[in-house]
Amino acid sequence: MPDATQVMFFLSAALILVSAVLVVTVRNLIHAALWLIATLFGVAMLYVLLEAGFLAVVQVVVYIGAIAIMFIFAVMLTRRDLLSQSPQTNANWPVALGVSALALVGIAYIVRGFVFSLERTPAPLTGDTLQMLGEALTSPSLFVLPFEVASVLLLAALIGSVYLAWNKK
Amino acid sequence: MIPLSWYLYLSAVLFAIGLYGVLARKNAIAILLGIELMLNAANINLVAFWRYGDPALMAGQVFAIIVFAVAAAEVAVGLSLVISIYRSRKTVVADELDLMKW
Amino acid sequence: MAPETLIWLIPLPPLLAFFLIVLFTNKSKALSHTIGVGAAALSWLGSMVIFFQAIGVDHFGEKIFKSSINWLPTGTDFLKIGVQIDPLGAVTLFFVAWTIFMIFLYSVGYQNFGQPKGDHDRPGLPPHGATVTDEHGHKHTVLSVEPMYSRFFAFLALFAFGMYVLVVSDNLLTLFVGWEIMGLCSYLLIGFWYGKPSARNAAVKAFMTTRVGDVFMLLGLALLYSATGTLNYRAIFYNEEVLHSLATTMTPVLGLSAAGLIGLLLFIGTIGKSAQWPLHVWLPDAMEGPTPVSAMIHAATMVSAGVYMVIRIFPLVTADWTGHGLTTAMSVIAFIGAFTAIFAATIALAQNDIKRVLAYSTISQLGFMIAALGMGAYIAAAFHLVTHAFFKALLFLGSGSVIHGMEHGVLHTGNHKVDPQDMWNMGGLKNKMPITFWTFLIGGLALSGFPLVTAGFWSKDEILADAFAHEHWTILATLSIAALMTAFYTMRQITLTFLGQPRTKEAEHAHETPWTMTTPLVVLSVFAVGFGWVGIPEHFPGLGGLIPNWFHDFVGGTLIKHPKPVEFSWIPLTISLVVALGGLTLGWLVYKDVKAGDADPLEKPLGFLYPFLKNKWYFDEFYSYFVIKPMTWISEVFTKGMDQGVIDGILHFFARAALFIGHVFRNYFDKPVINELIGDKLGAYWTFQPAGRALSKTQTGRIQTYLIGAVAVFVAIGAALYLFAF
Amino acid sequence: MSFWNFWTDPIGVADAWLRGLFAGWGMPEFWVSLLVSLIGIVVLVVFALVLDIMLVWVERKVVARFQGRLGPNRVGPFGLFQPFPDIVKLIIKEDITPAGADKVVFNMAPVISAMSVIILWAIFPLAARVYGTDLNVGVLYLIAAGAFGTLSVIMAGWSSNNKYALLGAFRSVATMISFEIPLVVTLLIPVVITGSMSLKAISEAQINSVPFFLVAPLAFLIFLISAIAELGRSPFDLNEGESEIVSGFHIEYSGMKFGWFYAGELLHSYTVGGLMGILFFGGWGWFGLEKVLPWLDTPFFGAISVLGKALIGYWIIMWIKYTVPRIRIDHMLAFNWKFLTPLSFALLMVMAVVHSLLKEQALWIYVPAMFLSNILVGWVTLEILRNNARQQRDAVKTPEPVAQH
Repeated sequence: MPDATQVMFFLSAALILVSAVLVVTVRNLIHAALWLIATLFGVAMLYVLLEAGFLAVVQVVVYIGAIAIMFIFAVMLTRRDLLSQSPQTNANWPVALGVSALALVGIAYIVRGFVFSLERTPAPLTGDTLQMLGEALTSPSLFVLPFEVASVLLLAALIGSVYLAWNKK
Repeated sequence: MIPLSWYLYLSAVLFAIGLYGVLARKNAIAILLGIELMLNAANINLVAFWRYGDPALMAGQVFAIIVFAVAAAEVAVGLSLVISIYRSRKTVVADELDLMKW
Repeated sequence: MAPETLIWLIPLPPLLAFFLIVLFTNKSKALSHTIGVGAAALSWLGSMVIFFQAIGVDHFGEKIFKSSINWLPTGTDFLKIGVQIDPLGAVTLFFVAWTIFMIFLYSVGYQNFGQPKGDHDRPGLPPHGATVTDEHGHKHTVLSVEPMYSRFFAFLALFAFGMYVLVVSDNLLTLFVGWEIMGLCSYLLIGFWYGKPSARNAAVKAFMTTRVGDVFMLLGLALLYSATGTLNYRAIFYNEEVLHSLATTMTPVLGLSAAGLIGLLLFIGTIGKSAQWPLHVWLPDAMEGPTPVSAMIHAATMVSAGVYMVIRIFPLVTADWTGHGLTTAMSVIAFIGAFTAIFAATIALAQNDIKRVLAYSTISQLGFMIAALGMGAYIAAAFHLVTHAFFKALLFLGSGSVIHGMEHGVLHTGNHKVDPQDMWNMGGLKNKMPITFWTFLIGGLALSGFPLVTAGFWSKDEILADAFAHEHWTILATLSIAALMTAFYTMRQITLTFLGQPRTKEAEHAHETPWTMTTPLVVLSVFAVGFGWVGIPEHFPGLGGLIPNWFHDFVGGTLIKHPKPVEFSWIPLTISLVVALGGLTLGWLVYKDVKAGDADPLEKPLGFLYPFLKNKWYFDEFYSYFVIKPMTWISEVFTKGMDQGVIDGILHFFARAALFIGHVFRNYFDKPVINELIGDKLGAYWTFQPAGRALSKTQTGRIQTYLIGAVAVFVAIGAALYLFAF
Repeated sequence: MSFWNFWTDPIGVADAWLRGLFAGWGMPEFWVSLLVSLIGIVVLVVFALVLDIMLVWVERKVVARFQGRLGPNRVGPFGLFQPFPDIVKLIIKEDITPAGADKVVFNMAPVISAMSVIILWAIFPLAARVYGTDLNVGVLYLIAAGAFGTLSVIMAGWSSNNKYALLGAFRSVATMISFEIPLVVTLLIPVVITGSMSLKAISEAQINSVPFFLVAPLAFLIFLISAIAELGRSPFDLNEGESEIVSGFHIEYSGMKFGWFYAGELLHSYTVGGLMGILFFGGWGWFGLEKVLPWLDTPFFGAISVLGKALIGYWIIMWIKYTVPRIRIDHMLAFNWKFLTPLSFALLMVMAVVHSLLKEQALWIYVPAMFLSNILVGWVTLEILRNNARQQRDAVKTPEPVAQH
């Protein structure tokens, strides 16, 4: 008899996997993007289960509020291909399927033989993880450098994408 | 309780699905969608290891946040590439973008 | 906020102002000077807070404000840098903050803010005036605004940053950093009007000359660090053990002790920075810069920094000094100081440029301080440093005001041949520029040591009294004569500039300057009078004891052994009264009746000495002939013979050799073997082309095909590694 | 916990009572928790929706007064029951799905739209112990809920198969995504001051010190402006723009589906008013009055305070809506990217610095200093704007000579 968290895990796993499969298979790209949102929402649920509430909310804000919307925009801006009736997969799709399956088998094989104890249960959380996260991100002895690098990356992406998408008349 | 392996297997499957999307879809935007799935699979792993490892070490969550930033940057640049390609070639089908052959 | 934190923050506003102005507000004059003056005001405020907190602490010398951080890792330990304010630092901070703030304010008026743009003004040249039309249709020529106004404030701010760093630092290394920042700024500011060749040359001269001193100072720092392992003031100068061991270690150089050698090396830095003989030549030329710069660099702050450092290292120079006689290092210092004092005073007698007189007087007064330090009069030197900074800044700003007023006259008449800085073109400005006159008079009297009321009297008297009490007769005589000359040339200057009748039309049309320029004059003149009263000797007849000799007690706390005040004696007092009043009277008598076109009344009685003095003892010519010419000759020899002959010759040889080898390979290997044998005879061409054609089919140009291959290979490698390697 | 504590802790008492009741029926603990939570959710949603019904009346009445009319006055006293006929009308209207529409997405959009607003009430603290849940990432949760609002708009616009709807959706999404940035940044200011992202902690911090509109008035102004843009209300109602795109993304909706959008918008406006009250005007406090009159410090009066502040906020938003004309889309986006966003970043930095410098000082130093730093940032901004405007004017005044070549 699964307990409550296991039920929640199965629900979100089902949501993630079903919608992920739909993301890569549906013909209509808008639908694919909407299914992506469902997948990402499922991942956010997983974060809640993992007691990473901040990441869950950020997942919703960043992915659903920004990234998915940008996908939908991009799909609409490149509408011509949306209307074509030809298949949405390329000629190599059986090979791709095979390679992905192979990769899955490989990863699963590695996970099975993993040195980390797979049946371990999480330790209870001590302290305010949100505060700890904030301190970790801004403490010079921990992760302030990666954090700054990430912000530089975002700035570069901002400038780069504006430049790329600029309609030079 | 949920064992760690469940998360790892789930993320492996999600990763494989994303990989299939990247390799098989025709539309460049759909390829980017596949990449998002793969990034999320990685993130699930990171957060799960944080939770099941030592929660006092925030490295897992920090890495997940950096992956968010990378994903946002990747989508922004990727989509603007797609749009600027569309503008000049009137297509976003990856197979037709084969100027570099021979 | 804790005082320690505040001290760290004091130098910051000017630095921020520098970057803000340079990077952002260069276009807006109003914004630039708001930021500049605002930064100076913030630092001023911080300095005042620190100063008043410092004087509120009993026995402050033992409980100074200090704070330090690790800076450079040196193996196991860290080189620390930090800030500290001790009694000496506090009074220095006081006068530095006041003068810097006033000079910033003054600059707004001096660079003609609010005036129209000039007709032909170009960046790099002083403004030439602008033509405006009033409501009646008359055309006037008025002063025009400086074209590089913002840049000026940026440089001033950077300069202020350097000075504050120097004052608040707690070790000789950061002092040196501030010192060099100021060196750079002085170069930039002297050459501010870089369109003028004279300004360019003066800037280079100032930079090179002070560099000579700085090299020796750096040597001294290195020697001190290797001897003690630290450069911290407290750790060296407030530590009897260290001082004693330095004083007893002998060095192979001239039989000096380590303390003496280090002290002298550092003192050479001061000779450069404070323009002491023989490195004094740059300071008079530096008058090419705008007048606030002269006031700031060459009176109030930078040259004072040199003296400040000697005061700092005083315990080192006097280590193991018994109080009788002089150590070798002290005698050198005293000799250079006293000689400079009289030497510069003689030159000042024969100068006509209003600012040059002041420049030589600065050199002379700095000589007074150095001489005082050389004979162990610590407090007197510090006291004269502070009072001199106030009244010399006042005099420079006053002279700037005069020049400004004269420029007004020059623009009015349109006769640009009249030099607005030449005192012989002035006269009678008393009525035209009353505020400038009265404040200048106060400054001049303070400089000559007018008895009882002025600050200069009390500080100069203290130096003479010290010389008398310790029986340094030569120094006493030298300094007394120098003081007499000081009073004389000061009065000469005041009489020629302000009294009598105008000697030119331009002087008749001179005009009082705006409030931004007169306010600093008034403020500084208050200090030029009042600051003397904090250091009146206790046994002075009549006045002594009315106000406690606060300065002595407070600044004396900087040293471990508090110096004792000297016994009061009538003799030095009489000397200083006689030289001050005598010099002033003599000056007035000689110059009161000078008419336009008259020669200098000194010219006849001095005979051949007059041109000798006017040409500054021919020092520039001497250096040019004995230093610069040989240097140029050596450089030329090295360029022609060494660089172009030997070094270039070697390089050319290599180039030729490489060409030769390439030629051999090409003709005897590549052509016959590769091209003909393998390529044509063996038929590589016919094999490779079809193979390339066939293989190029795999290059579809489709990203996903490549990706599949890449992932497949990756999975394969992973599997192989996992199965076989682990 | 006795029943008599109901006056001071109504939620706690109700919770204990229900748990006791269900446990008495022999239910396992897990199902009890689930059931109680579900009941709580239903109560909260019903409360929000009933409120929404009354808001229809408020909106109609207020707009009428702004336009010099009387507004609804026939059904019930002062027309109070007017919303019910409105609802009946919406429900019995024909439900049209346009041809070529993407049916599933089309029908999902109004649901997500209403949901994005209602879920905000989950973290809405009405009093010290009256709230749905106290999230430690509450402020971010508000943004996340807004993300669903954006999503619903684009779903509605795309699935309608109507070019006006799509245009409206584009405009609307562009606005919402852009104005989200100053909104988030200004939301961070109370977070920085409080040191917590929980709405409850932010309210308590204000009750213990002073309301944050005294500490950060400029932040409040920016929040107000960007929240109005986020709501898509006038002067930022480009998504509707009746004259250009005939009411934008919900043009194809009719009946109750349209009703959901409409109700969602009203409730959202009211909720934003409430958020202003919670983030900047002291939450359930009475501006210090509750220290004098202790009976004000009870959940009932706390809720009155919050809801009243929300009503005032709502009224301000209506006031702006019915008096200010619409702005052009490029002006609006330029206003955000070139003005509000940099301003809000500058403000955040200045306030964070001032806060960290002065947070240990007494309140009478801290509050004026923060207030003055706000005023200073605002003044500098105005000066820069004025300078800029003058340069533009001068450029117009002295036109470049044309016939030079």
